[in-house]
Amino acid sequence: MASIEAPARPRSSSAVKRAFERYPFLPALIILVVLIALNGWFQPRSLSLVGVTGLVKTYLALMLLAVAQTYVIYAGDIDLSAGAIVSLVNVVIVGVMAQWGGDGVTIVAALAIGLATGLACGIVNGIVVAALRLQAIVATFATSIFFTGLALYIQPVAGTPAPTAFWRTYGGRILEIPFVFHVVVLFAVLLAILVRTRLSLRLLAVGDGQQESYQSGLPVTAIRMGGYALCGVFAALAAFCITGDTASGDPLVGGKMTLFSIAAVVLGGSALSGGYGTVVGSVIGALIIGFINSLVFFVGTPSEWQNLVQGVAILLALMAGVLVGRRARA
Amino acid sequence: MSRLQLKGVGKSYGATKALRHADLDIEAGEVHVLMGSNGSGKSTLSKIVAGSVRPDTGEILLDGKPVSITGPQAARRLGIAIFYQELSLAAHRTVAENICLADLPSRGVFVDRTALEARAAKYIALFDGVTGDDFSPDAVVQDLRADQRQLVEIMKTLAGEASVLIFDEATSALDRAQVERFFEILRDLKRQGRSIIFISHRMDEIFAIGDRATVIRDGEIVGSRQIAGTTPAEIISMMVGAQEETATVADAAPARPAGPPVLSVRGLTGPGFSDIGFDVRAGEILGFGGLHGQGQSAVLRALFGANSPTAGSVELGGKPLHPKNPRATIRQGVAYVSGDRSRDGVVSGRPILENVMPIHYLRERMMLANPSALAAKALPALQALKTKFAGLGHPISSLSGGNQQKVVIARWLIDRPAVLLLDDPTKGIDLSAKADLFSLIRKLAGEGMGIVLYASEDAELLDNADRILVFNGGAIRRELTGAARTRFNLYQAAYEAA
Amino acid sequence: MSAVTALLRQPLVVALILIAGLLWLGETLSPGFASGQQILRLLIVAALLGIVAAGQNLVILGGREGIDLSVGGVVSLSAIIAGNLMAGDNAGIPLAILACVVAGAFFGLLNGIGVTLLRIPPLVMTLGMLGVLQGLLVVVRQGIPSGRAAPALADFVSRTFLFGLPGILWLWVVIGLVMAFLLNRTVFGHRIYAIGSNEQAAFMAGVPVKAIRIALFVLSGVFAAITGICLLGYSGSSFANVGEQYMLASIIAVVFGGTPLSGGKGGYTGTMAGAFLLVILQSILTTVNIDESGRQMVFGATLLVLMLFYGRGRSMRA
Amino acid sequence: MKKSHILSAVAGVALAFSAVSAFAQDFKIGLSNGWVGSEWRTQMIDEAKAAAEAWKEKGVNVTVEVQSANVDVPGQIAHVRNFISAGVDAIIINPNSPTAFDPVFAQAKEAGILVIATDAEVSSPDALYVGIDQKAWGAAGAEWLAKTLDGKGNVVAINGVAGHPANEMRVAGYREVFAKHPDIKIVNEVNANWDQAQGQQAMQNLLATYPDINGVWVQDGMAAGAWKSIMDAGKTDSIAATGEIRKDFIDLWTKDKLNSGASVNPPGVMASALNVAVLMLQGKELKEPAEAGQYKNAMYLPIPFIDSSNLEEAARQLEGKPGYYSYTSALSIADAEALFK
Repeated sequence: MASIEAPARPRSSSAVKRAFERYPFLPALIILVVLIALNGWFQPRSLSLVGVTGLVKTYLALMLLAVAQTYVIYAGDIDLSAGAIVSLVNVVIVGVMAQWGGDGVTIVAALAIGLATGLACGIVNGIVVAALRLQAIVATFATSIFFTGLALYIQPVAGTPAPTAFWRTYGGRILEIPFVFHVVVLFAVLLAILVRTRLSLRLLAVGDGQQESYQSGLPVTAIRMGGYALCGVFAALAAFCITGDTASGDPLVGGKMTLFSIAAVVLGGSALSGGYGTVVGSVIGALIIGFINSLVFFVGTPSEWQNLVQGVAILLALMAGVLVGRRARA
Repeated sequence: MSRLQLKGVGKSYGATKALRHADLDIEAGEVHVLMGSNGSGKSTLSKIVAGSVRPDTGEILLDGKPVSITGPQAARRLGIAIFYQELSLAAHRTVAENICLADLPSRGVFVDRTALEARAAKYIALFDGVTGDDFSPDAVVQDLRADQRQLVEIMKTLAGEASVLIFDEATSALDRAQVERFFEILRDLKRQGRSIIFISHRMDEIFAIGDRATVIRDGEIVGSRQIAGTTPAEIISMMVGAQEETATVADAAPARPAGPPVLSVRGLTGPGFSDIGFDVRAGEILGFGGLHGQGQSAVLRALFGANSPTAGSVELGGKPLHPKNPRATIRQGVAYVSGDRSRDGVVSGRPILENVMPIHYLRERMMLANPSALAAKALPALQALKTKFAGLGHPISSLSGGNQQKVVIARWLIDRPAVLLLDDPTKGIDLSAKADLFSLIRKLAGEGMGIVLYASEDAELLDNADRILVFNGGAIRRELTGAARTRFNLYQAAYEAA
Repeated sequence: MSAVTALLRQPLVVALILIAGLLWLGETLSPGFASGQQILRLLIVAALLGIVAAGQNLVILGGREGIDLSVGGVVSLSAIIAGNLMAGDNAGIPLAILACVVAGAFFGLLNGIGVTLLRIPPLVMTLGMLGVLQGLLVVVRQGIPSGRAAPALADFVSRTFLFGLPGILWLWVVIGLVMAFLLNRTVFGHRIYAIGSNEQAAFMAGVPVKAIRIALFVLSGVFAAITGICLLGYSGSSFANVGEQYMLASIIAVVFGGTPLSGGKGGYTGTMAGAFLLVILQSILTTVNIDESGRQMVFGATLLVLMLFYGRGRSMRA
Repeated sequence: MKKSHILSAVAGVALAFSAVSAFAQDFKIGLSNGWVGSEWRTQMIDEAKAAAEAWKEKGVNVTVEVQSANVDVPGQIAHVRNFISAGVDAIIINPNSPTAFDPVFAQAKEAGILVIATDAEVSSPDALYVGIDQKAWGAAGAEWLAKTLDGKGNVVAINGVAGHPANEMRVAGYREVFAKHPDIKIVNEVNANWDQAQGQQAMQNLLATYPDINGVWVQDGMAAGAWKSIMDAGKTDSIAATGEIRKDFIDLWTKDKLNSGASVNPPGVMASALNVAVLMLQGKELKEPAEAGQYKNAMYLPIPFIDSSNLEEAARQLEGKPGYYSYTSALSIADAEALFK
């Protein structure tokens, strides 16, 4: 009784297909491994402990922001304000730390306020997009302008320093292991926990079809808001890393990261239309962007060509990811 | 006391009254059938009960108490579950996840996978043996066949453990064994005292499972009958109304027109069919029969260029036809009407005029679209089908389903094609529209067009086709001509082992 | 009464009412804002945005999440090519226009091919293309001296050309008429709406879906290139990233004009009003003497409020 | 010629084993520029490259590695990390942020790398600033404007990117000057993001709103845009506005006899920084330690000023250069050596 005209796809048979279906980030992983090898080939020291630590420090924020973006994209939405939230949280926590002094308790309090700020921004986006039903792309662009304005209001000039204790910790070591690696482990645990939550599953279901999910009895508006809230929280975490790495407040620091975070999500094999993807893929996507950027320098690209080569490489990686993923799953 | 009562429930979409002042009682432990042509308001009524459509007027009582159903979630809490005709599945999620989606078993914020699998397994087990190959709890829904998806939607509905269950065309893609199993489950639910609203267009199913039938016409409840005390004929006349007669074409077997074939197919093979060969002569209506989904649609779509055939040859009027895409075949004079008009036919939101013209644009290689010149071409085509519409500039979505389909068909009438491929064209349109359509088809054949008709309703096929090719498993199993075109022969050929 | 509410649902009417309201507000806040000369200047700026938005409008109308984030890059590239080719000389204008249009069409073609033949989602494809264009700008800028607008071009953009209006406004009016004709009176236009509204049905009716979608991206590139040339005339010389501001602004202009991002409905007349609306809003904020932070907050919040008048998604409960 | 080939071959070998710096007179210097939005930056890099080339005559082999791209602050931090990985001797950076590089400069210092910032000051104690005082730069334009207006009148300011440190320092500079002139009223300050078209647009709006403007304080390329609006409005004679230093503008200025004055931020600052860096890498010590500025790590270079008195001279220097070329000046090797013991 095979119904041919139904858009059912042929059953996946081979192990490769199943693997690609289960782990949509495999093409990205392959690209990443190749990039790492090339980096090591052209500049062996880039793969030394110092080199890798530096790379993780630099791109941890983008990884977190890509994950933030992923939760929104799960549900078929998008957040163009993610980078602005990073900037806002960055100036908020630096401001709080500067105001109250830089001791340990204050730092923790500042981080808590930062998380709350990120969460609040996420909820605002959620209200605007899910509850007021504005179109996500333009609405979050509008909120990004608003958040940037708020960041400029809090700190009109880049440059308030973060307390030394804060960035020394971030840049330092605990038990002889660079602090950022501890962060990476915590990050991995957090993602592993989130994958198992109801919210993750429901976000993906909503991404498969809002109307269907609503008719099935899912609280779609609340779920989408949950995605934006989670995005806000992860954007705040990204801001912590940026603050640790830059040791200062800058009301514009995250602006350019938004589009990269979207590119990272797509590189990681998630569908922009929602319903399908992984956070691990987005982390890999962020690393791909990082390795492309450093590789472009290590192969000795003349300075005026660096932006172009990066742009072309990222476009090709995006296309390769989409094409390979589709072919492998087909 | 009634389990569910609707009092004066009404719903309008703009100027269209989808449902007017509907009163309905559903008892505990009954299967209550809703009958009515498409667009009569059955689905609207179901969705109002299930909370996904907001009624304008009226009230709903559950066990005698008025309830406010604020949304699907609220409906579920009140014990109402619904099977949506258009399904409500998450394509990238697994079968098990879909079954439990609305009410995920959880521990704290986490999904309780073990409980989820267990609960899903309970409902999957109900259909043991009829789910088909490759059906498993962790299969991804988008990889499933249409019938399997429909089963998942049924399981999902059952998993609501509701006291009122609504099944809106839940059997359209299922095979006999699946339908029988489903009916066993429904009988079981009935014994448990649950109330079931059952919607289907298949008369035999209605008489097999229903206790009572309520007929809706044009958004109004016409009346209710005990199934035991009524006949299909009575139900149909209630659906159609006294003023309209179902026009049926005379059952005389016409002589096969002479002359060379307009369409000649040899050894056509592609996804879902193999080695198909037949001829259609000018003035002939060739029927495709058999159970649903045996390759009939796939062959028609391949001839039209919508699916690519892998082997075989096709000749149109003696010249080779390469069906590489619809654009190419349309230019050569092939026409195709799909039963799935919302997917393949209607450009929703656009004016009727724009919906009639695309074929003319292509055939005439037009660049400019002058509305008054176009209207002169469009109006006769629409009138030939007795299409009811307020103006050519009105959006097609303002029309009823049957009239939308007439607009889609009308687009082929401006420049006459040599061959008309009809792929279950009457799916979901009402009886009078059907009659208009078939009388037109007969007329077109009389004017020398070659017509291939696939109809999922056997009566349509037997009444209208001059010759019937019966499909099974992607191949033509038998040809019925002349007096051999009987329901008995059709069934026999359809169920023959492949 | 219902006729009035129906009228108020028309995006164009909404935009015009909002324009009038904002002009009144601007005049109240800083007298002279709504003077004829000032409105004319705002219209020139709006024309620049409106011409990019024409291409954006087409891509969005074509549906399937159509969007072109690369327009900003094309605008910049075109301004630079034009500046270098005319180098302050009227004789260079024809060649410059030709080169810019070819370049715009070329990058639009690449976008179109990526989106249709390789089936890369438009947002991703054009975002990647934006990165490439930004890189290309750096290369072009570093190698070749950047040029200057030809005097005739500068005059065309900002000096009176005909009946008291500068040439660019006439150009905009012509583009508006051409777009209206294209969308309503040509087969191509009907096909754009058809693929935007129901791509599968359009395909089954013999519409060359891929070719049309590619054409839309090409047109978007061409309109962006024309904007780049006009922008050069407006500012006199070309410089990198000059077009960046048009990327999201063009999308907002389209949305304010009543074309939803889902495509298949809407038109360009609204977009023209939308572009003017956005420019007035930005202009009011520039003239009001508040901090940049305040300006941005007010701007963001106002955009959100204005969006409430348009394109709200349907309620899931019918 | 042949010698330099051998030298560069040696440098290549040295590069390969750069962990062990074999020759004291072989220096590898990384140049980082985080924004390529203007010709000024391009000229800055080109002049720095030329300055490195000039050291060859002195028998010092200076190789430069350039990372010049549009990046955000994290992207430029990545530049520095790439330089650390590549094992350079010194890093000269035109930084996108004053404070954000503290941690990464600390790492560079740990790796034994000399860090010099130019064009914009940095707060890091591990780096040195060689460049102009942006506040003084802003003040210079304001002084000229105040003098030209005889200490009274309505002034508007068109600024760069809000929140950008160089912009804010310049703003502080002009505000301080105008505050000393009670009859000068700043009627509005707007941001046009160092974008010529936006500068033009902002000026248009301002002219429409404030018909009685006497002076405009505007920076860099936006000045050309602002002047265009002033000229379009036919107010060339009644308004004094600061100008900029590209040849195009200088020519226009000369031709139309604009009432303008421009403080010069020469693109040669990076070349100056490079000369200082090489001398420091050679182990020389500064006569006066660099302790100027708010971060106590700055070495300020002189700020030339162009007004009607020396316009011709500036025009002469730019003769034959392309239109985008900026008036420049830099410390020569000899000038730099004079600063050292």
